[in-house]
Amino acid sequence: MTVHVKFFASLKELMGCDGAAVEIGEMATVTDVWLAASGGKPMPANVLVAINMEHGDVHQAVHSGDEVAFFPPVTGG
Amino acid sequence: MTVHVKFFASLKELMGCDGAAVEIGEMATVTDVWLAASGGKPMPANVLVAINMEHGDVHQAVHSGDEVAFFPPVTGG
Amino acid sequence: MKIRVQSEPLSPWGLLADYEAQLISSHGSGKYGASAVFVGSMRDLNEGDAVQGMYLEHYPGMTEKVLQGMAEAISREWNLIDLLLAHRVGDLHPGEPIVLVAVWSAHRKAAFEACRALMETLKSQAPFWKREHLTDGSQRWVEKNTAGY
Amino acid sequence: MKIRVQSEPLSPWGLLADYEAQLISSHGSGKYGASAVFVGSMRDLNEGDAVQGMYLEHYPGMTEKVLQGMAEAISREWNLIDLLLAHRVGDLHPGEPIVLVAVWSAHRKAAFEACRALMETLKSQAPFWKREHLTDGSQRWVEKNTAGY
Repeated sequence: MTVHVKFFASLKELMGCDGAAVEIGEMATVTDVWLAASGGKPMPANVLVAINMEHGDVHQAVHSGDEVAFFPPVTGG
Repeated sequence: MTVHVKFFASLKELMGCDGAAVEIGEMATVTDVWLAASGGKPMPANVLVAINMEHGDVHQAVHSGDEVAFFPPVTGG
Repeated sequence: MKIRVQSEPLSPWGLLADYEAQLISSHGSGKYGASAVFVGSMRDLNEGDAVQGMYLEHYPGMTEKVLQGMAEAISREWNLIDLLLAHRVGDLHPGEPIVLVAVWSAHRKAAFEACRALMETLKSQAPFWKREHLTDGSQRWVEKNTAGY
Repeated sequence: MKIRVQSEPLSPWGLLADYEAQLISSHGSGKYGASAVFVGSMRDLNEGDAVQGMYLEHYPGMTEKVLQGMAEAISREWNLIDLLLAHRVGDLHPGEPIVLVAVWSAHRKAAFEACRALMETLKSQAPFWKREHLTDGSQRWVEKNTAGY
């Protein structure tokens, strides 16, 4: 299945891109998406996750067509 | 000695005047000023006191020329 | 720091725009990171009764002195950069602003806390008294404040 | 209720004057007794370093969704009459407002608490990220917020 990955802020710089469409097997979690998208890099501490624009966590299951975003702690306001 | 008495808000209506110059003996307290100004009326509960525009209490001593104000709980803002 | 007790109508947002322009011209831009503002307005309903007007009595001289003292104490305690306080007196109609409290500080914690503390101190200490004119023609003195915390 | 995420400069007091005029024309005058406002602005100093500019990144789509969700939750929890939230994105300079949160309620307790709660939720949940341009020419991502309580 295909999931759409996005990176923001310092993570975008670290990964060298703002996202990609990633092919991954069925029954995948957010952690699997990270490993596929990052080419196996360890996930930095404090990375936050959103699935389809809702806050989530690395253990959540992803589904075909999902948008999975990774970003550092937020600093707005 | 002479002290200048002021009444505000509901207390002004109760006393029927907004204040007066009151003649009183030396060594007087705020309570003595009330009794002289009110003609011996008991002081209503919750009356607040200011002496020379500073919050005070009924046991404080007053001095010649002081401005002594009596008023109900404040309700501004 | 500025304290105003005024019988003219109070326009909070216009007052803030003007005051902040002055603040920037005296302190420079970028010196504060936070401002917190409270505006209290006259409602057309109080304790279940329809209200058509209000008279705000004060103690000229003491009112200004008490407001100045509390503004200085709170500015010191929260290390504020600036503070603006305006309060109406006299005759008011529903919808009109009664009080404006605005504070400026480096960070938001101090701004939120100082603004609220100033309002609570004002409501318990500053000599103002409200007399309401109800729509049935009667009048009454407001005798207590709603809870602040 | 209105939520804005904007790259144009933010004028808090003008925005409030306009929004409140609309609020009064839809709800009528005298319906709220309290409004609490917070404005966060860009300082020219952060963590001891002089800052000459900032870039505010966000997550288009999610940012608006998260702000809308928190505004609705807080409006319900404190029974607010209305709420206005505006947040800058893109390039900013010191002194410019970053965020405006304004709430209107019957009494002051709800206004103070809802305004502060909304700011804290925004700072911990809404996907915005600040990159600072220091006066020495270097750039850095802001990594943590100052304490809110």
